[in-house]
Amino acid sequence: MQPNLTVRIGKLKLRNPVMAASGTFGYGEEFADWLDLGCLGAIVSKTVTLKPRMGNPMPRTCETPAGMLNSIGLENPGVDKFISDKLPVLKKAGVPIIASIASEGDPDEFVVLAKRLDKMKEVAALELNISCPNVRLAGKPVSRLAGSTGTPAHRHTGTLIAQDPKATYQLVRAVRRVTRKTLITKLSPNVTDIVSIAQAAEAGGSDAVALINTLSGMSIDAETRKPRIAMVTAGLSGPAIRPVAVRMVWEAYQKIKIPIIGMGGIMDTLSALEFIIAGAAAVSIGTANFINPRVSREIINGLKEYLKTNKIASIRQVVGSVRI
Amino acid sequence: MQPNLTVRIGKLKLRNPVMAASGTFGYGEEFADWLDLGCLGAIVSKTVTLKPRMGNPMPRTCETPAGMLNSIGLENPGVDKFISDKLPVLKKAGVPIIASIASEGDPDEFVVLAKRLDKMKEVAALELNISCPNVRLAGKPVSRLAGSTGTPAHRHTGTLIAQDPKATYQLVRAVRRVTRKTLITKLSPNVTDIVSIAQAAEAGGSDAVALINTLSGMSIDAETRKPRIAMVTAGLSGPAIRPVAVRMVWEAYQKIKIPIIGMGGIMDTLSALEFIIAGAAAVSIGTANFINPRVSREIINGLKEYLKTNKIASIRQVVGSVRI
Amino acid sequence: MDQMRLTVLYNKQLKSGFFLLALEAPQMARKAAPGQFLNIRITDGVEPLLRRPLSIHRVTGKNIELLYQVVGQGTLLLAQKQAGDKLDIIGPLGKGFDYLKPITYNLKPILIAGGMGVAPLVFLAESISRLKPKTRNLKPIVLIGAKTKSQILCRREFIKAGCTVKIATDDGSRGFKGYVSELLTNLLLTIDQRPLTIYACGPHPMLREVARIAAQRGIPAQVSLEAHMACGIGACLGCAVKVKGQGSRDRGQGKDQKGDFEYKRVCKEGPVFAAREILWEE
Amino acid sequence: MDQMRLTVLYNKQLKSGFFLLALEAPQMARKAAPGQFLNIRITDGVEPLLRRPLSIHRVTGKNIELLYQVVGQGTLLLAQKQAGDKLDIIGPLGKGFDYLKPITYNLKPILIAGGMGVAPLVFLAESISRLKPKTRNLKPIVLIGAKTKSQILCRREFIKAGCTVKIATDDGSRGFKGYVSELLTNLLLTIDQRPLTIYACGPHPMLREVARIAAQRGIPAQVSLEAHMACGIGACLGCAVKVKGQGSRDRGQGKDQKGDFEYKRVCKEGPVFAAREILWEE
Ligand SMILES: Cc1cc2nc3c(=O)[nH]c(=O)nc-3n(C[C@H](O)[C@H](O)[C@H](O)COP(=O)(O)OP(=O)(O)OC[C@H]3O[C@@H](n4cnc5c(N)ncnc54)[C@H](O)[C@@H]3O)c2cc1C
Ligand SMILES: Cc1cc2nc3c(=O)[nH]c(=O)nc-3n(C[C@H](O)[C@H](O)[C@H](O)COP(=O)(O)OP(=O)(O)OC[C@H]3O[C@@H](n4cnc5c(N)ncnc54)[C@H](O)[C@@H]3O)c2cc1C
Ligand SMILES: Cc1cc2nc3c(=O)[nH]c(=O)nc-3n(C[C@H](O)[C@H](O)[C@H](O)COP(=O)(O)O)c2cc1C
Ligand SMILES: Cc1cc2nc3c(=O)[nH]c(=O)nc-3n(C[C@H](O)[C@H](O)[C@H](O)COP(=O)(O)O)c2cc1C
Ligand code: FES
Ligand code: FES
Repeated sequence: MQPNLTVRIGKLKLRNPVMAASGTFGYGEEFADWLDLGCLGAIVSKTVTLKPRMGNPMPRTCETPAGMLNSIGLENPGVDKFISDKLPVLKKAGVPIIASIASEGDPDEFVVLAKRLDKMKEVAALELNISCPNVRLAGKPVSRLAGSTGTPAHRHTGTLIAQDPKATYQLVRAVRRVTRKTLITKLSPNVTDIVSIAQAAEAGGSDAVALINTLSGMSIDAETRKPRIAMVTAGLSGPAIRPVAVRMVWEAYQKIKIPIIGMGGIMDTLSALEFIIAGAAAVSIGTANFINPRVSREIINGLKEYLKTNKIASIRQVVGSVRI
Repeated sequence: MQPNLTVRIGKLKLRNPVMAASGTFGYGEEFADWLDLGCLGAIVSKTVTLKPRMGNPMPRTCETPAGMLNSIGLENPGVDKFISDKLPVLKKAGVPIIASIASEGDPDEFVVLAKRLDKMKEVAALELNISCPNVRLAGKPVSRLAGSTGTPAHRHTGTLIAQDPKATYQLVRAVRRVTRKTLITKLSPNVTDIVSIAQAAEAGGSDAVALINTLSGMSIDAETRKPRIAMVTAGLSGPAIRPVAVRMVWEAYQKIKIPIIGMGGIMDTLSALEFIIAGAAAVSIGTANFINPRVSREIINGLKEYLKTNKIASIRQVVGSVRI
Repeated sequence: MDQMRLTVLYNKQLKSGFFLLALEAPQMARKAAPGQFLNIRITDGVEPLLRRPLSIHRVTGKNIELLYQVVGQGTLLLAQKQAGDKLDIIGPLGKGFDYLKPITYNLKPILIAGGMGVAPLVFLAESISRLKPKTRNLKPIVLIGAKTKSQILCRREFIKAGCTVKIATDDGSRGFKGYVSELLTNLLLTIDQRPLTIYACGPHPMLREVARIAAQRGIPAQVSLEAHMACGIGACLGCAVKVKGQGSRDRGQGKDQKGDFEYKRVCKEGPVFAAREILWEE
Repeated sequence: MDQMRLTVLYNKQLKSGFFLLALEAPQMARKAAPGQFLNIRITDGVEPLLRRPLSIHRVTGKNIELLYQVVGQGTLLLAQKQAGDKLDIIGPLGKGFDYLKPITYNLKPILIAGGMGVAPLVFLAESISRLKPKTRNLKPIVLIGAKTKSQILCRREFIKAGCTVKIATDDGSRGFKGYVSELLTNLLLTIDQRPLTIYACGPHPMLREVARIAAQRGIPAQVSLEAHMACGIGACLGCAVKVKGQGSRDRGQGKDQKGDFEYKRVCKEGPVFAAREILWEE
C-alpha cells in the first residue's frame, strides 16, 4: 500500500507536505534544471510588495556557524510584474502556488495586494509575511525605509506586525475580509511568546500559520570591524536555528487548532520529521535549497520511506505525535 | 608597551575582560588541571538557589547543529553549602568571584540570597539569573516546579522575570536595596525587545547586564519520536546562537550606559572580539569550556595579540567600535 | 588529567564498523586505570561540536588503544583518521573499576560485556592478570554478549589474559542463544566457586538485569554506565545518574516512587558505580 | 546546468597555498564557457554550510580544472581532497565572457588578471586560441598582476595559448613594479594596434580602475565580478551588483548619488559584465 502523504492546509489539499519556502526558491524556474517542480507539495513565491523594491545594498548574505544571515530586503518586481511575468512561469510547475505578500509600511497594502491576488486563479493561497526582519516599518515614515538607500540610523527601530498580537490579529482580520483564498500567516521567532501571536493569527481568521521566519542576527568581521551585512542586522536561517523552530512549532501546536507549516533549518528527512512530530502539518524548505537544489524531492521520498518502514498509513498520523 | 586589558564592571576592576560563564565552569576546581584559574578576568559560579536543587531528569544534554541543548535544571547544593564548601574553593582561584543567584519561584528569594551573599567578602559581585529557561516559575505554585520530578504538563507555562521589563525592574530594584556589591543582571534572548529589558535592569540599579542566556529550543529523535531532552525544551548554546547574541549586545549597547557582558557561542579570539566590537565591555565563555578547557587562556592571549598587532593601547577602545 | 595533542599510531577496522585506534600517550598510559575513559575532540570545527568519550581499551607500554563502533557522525569521522594524524585528547577521566580490593579478598571476578562493553573490560582483565592472581581460581570468567557471531569482539584478548570466555548471541549463531544476563544466571547455577564479584559494561537494560541478579545472590557488582556527556570533566552536570539517597546534602535530594535519591555525575563519580548504589529505572 | 557527484582526478599544490584540482566532468566540460563557474559542496555536513564558487580554469577534453587559493575553511577542506574522492558539483553556472563577437570584429584582446583572477582567463585565452585567430595581431596580450614573484600564476599556460605575457608585482620582484592597472595604462600608451578589447578578472578596486581606463579610451571591457554567493543559481538574490539603470521595470529601481541604478545577480546575469554597465562604487 502506498502511504498517504496528502495534507490539508485550509482549502488546499497538497499531494505532500513539502513546500518551497518564500525567498529561497526564486520563482521556481531557477530550480527547474534540477527538480521536477511538479513533485512539490506547494511553492511559496518570493514575497511581493505593491511597488517594485530594489532590495538592500551589498553584502546581503554571509555564513555563520551552521547557518547564514541574509538581508535581501524583499527585492521584488512589484505585484504588477509578479502577475504578468512571474505567475505564468510559476503556474507551469503544476503545483499550488502560494503568493507571499508584504507591505512596505502601511498595513493597508496587505489588503490591496490580497484583493488583487484574490482574483488570480493561479494563486492557490496567500501567505502574509508580517515577519521579515529586514524591513521594519511600523510607526515610521514609509519613505525612509522603503528605498534601498536607508541609512543605518533608521534601520533598527520599529517592530514587526508579527511581534504584536493585536497588530497581527487586526491585519489578518482585515485581509480575511477581502479574500476567501486560504490564508497563511508567517510568524517571527523574534518574540517573547510565539503562542500569543499564533493565537492572534488564528483568531483573526488565518487558515494556517507558517513558522518560523528568520531570527534577527548580526555578525562582525573582527579584522575590519565592519558588520558582515551592509544593513548590519539580518535574518539567521539554516540548521543553527532548528531547535528554536521546532520548539516554537511544538508550543504553538498545543494551543492552536489551525495547521502549522514548520520550517527553520530543515536539511533532510529526519529534520523534516522533527517538525512534523512536533506538530507541523507541512514543512517548508528554505536555506537547504541553496545547498542541494534537489533536497525537496529527497525529503518527499524519505517521508514515504519512513511511513512504509514504520507501517504508518498517513503522514497525518505523525503530526504532533511526539512522545512526551 | 603591554596593551591594557583591564575593564571595569561596576565596582569591579577585572584584569582582563574574559570571564567563565555561569553553569559551564563548575566551581572552578574542575578546570584547575588545565588552566591557571588566576589568568581569568572573573569566574561566575553555577547559579545557586536558597535550597539545594536536584536538577532535572536525564537526558539533560544533546547536540544540535553547531550548538547544544541543556536542561540541567539549576542543580546546586543550595546557598549554605555554596558558602561553606564551594566559596572557599572558588576563592583560591585568586580572581573575582561573581555569585550567580536565582529563585525557585518566589522573587523574594533573590533578596534573601543577596542579603546572605552580601556579607561574604569572597563574593565580588552578584549575578541575577532571571533568565534560566529551564525553570519557569512565575505565576505558579513553586512546589510543583522546584522538585526534580516535575511532569511535562507543568513545564511550559509561566514567563521568566527577564521576559518582562516591569518584573525585571522591580526585581533588580529590590536586590539593589539590600546590597552594595556590584550587581549584574543576566538577560534572556527569548524576548521581543532586548532593549526594553536591558533598560529596565539599568533603571532598577543594575551595574551591568549579562547577555545572553540560552535560547529556548527543542530537538526530537525522529526514530523514537521522543524529545532528546527529558524536560522537552531546553537551552540552546554554542556557536549556533552567536549571531543572535551579537545582535542583542549591539542593540543594547546603543541604548544603555551600563557595561554589557557579552556571551553566546564564543569559541575563540575572533568571536570574542565580535562581541567587544559590538559593544560588550567583557565577555563570558560558556560551552567552549566543555570543548577546550583552556580556551579562556587562549582568548586572553589572543586579545593581547590583537591589541598589539593593531597598535591599540586598551581593550576599552575596541568596545562598541563597530564601523557602521 | 591532561589535555594533549596525541599521535595516532594506527586506526584499523577489525570487523565491519568496529575500529581499533592506538595513540602514543606515554603520560596518560601511566595514569590510566581500567574503566576510565578519554574524551576526544574529533574536529577543530563545530561538527560535531562536543568531544566524544571512549573507554580505554588497552594500555600497551606507552600506548593507549581505543575500541569503538561507528554509530554516528563523530565515530565516522574518527574512523577516517590515519596514522600520524593528531588528536586533541583529554584524559584519563572518571573513576574506574575497583579491582584491587576484591582480589585481595579473593573474590573470583566475573566480567560481563554487552556489545561495545568489551572495550573497558579487556583493560580490566589484563590489569587483573598483571596482578598474577596465584590461584587459577581468581582468573576471571568473561561472558560476552553480542547480537550475532560476527559482532563478537576481543575473545582472543581475554583468553590471552588468562580468562575463561563464554559467549551469548541474540540469534544463537555462536554460544548460548539469548541474553548475556541469562548466561550469567546459568553460570551462577552451575559454578560452585565462591565468593564472586561482578564487573559489567554494556547497554543499560543489561546492566539493570545484571544488577538485579547480583543483588538477589548478594554478589558485589560494579557497573560502568554511559550517559550523554557535554564536558566529561564534571563541569556541566549533564551526565547525571540517580543513585540511592545517602543523606548527602551536597546536592539537593529528591523523592520518587522508589524512594530517596540523589544525582551523581557519570563522568566524575563514575562511569563505574557499585551496582547497588544505582537507582535503576525503566 | 547539472548537479553531479564528480571524481577528483588530482588535486595538487602548485605553490604554497595555491592548488590545481581536476575533475572528471565530461558533461560539464562540453557545456562550459570561459568565465563560467562551478559551485562546489565542500562537505556533506554544515561546516561550511554553503557551496563555494570557483571559476572554470581550464577544460581539457573531458576534464575540468579549477585553480584556487586557500583563504578560509572551505578552500582548506577542498585542499585536502584526494584523487578518487567525489565532489558534489553544480555547474556550469553564470554568464561567461563574450569573446566570439570581439574576435569577429578583429578586436585585439587584452586580458588583465589580478591575483586569482588568472583562473578564468586561462580558459578564455585557450578558447580564443582555439578559434585560431589568423593574424598574430589577434593573439591576446595578458597582463598578470601579483603581490610578489612567488604568487605569479599561469604564465606558462598563457604563453602556450599563444599569448604575450607581461607581469606586474606590487613589490617589483618581477616585471613592472606597481599595479597591473598601471601596467595597462603604460601598455595603452605604447601599443599602436587598434581596435582593442579588454577582459579582466581580479579584485574589485583593480576592476574599477580597469573600467575607468577603458572608458576613458573608449575600449570595450568585460569584467568578471565576485560577490558572496549563498545559492549561485539565481534564487536567493544575495549576490546583487549595482548596474546603471536601463529603464528595466523587472525589479525596482533606485536612486543614489550617482544616478539611477538597478541590481543584477552576479551568479546569473554575471559574473561577467560589460564594464560600462556597472555602477562602480568605492
Ligand atoms: C564513558 C563512556 C565510554 C564509552 N566508551 C566507548 C567505547 O569504548 N567504545 C565505543 O564504541 N563507544 C563508547 N562509548 C559510546 C560513545 O561515546 C558513543 O558511541 C559516541 O559518542 C557516539 O558518537 P557519534 O558522533 O558517532 O554518534 P552520535 O551522532 O552522537 O549519535 C549516534 C547515536 O549513537 C548513540 N550514542 C551517542 N552518544 C552515546 C553515548 N554517550 N552513549 C551511548 N550511545 C550513544 C545514540 O543512539 C545516537 O543516536 C562510551 C560512552 C561513554 C559515556
Ligand atoms: C564567481 C566566482 C568565481 C570564483 N573563482 C575563484 C577561483 O577560480 N579561484 C579562487 O581561488 N577563488 C575563486 N573565487 C573566490 C572563492 O569563491 C572564495 O575564495 C572561497 O569561496 C572562499 O571560501 P573559504 O571557505 O575558503 O573562505 P571563507 O572562510 O568563506 O572566507 C575567508 C575569506 O575569503 C574571502 N572570501 C570569501 N568568499 C569570497 C568570495 N566569494 N569572493 C572573494 N573573497 C571571498 C573573504 O575575505 C573571507 O574573509 C570565486 C568567487 C566567485 C564568486
Ligand atoms: C535568502 C533568503 C531570503 C528569504 N526571503 C524571504 C521572503 O521574501 N519572504 C519570507 O517570508 N521569508 C523569506 N525568507 C525566510 C525563509 O522563507 C524561511 O522562513 C527561513 O529562512 C527559515 O527556514 P530555513 O532555515 O529552512 O531557511 C528568506 C530566507 C532566506 C535565507
Ligand atoms: C550546561 C549549561 C549549564 C548552564 N547553567 C547556567 C546557570 O546555572 N546559570 C546561568 O546563568 N547560565 C547558565 N548557562 C548559560 C551560560 O552561562 C551562557 O549564558 C550560555 O550558555 C551562552 O553562552 P555559550 O554559548 O558560550 O555557552 C548554562 C549553559 C550550559 C551550556
Ligand atoms: S559530562 Fe559534564 S558533568 Fe559529566
Ligand atoms: S548567489 Fe543566490 S542569487 Fe546569486
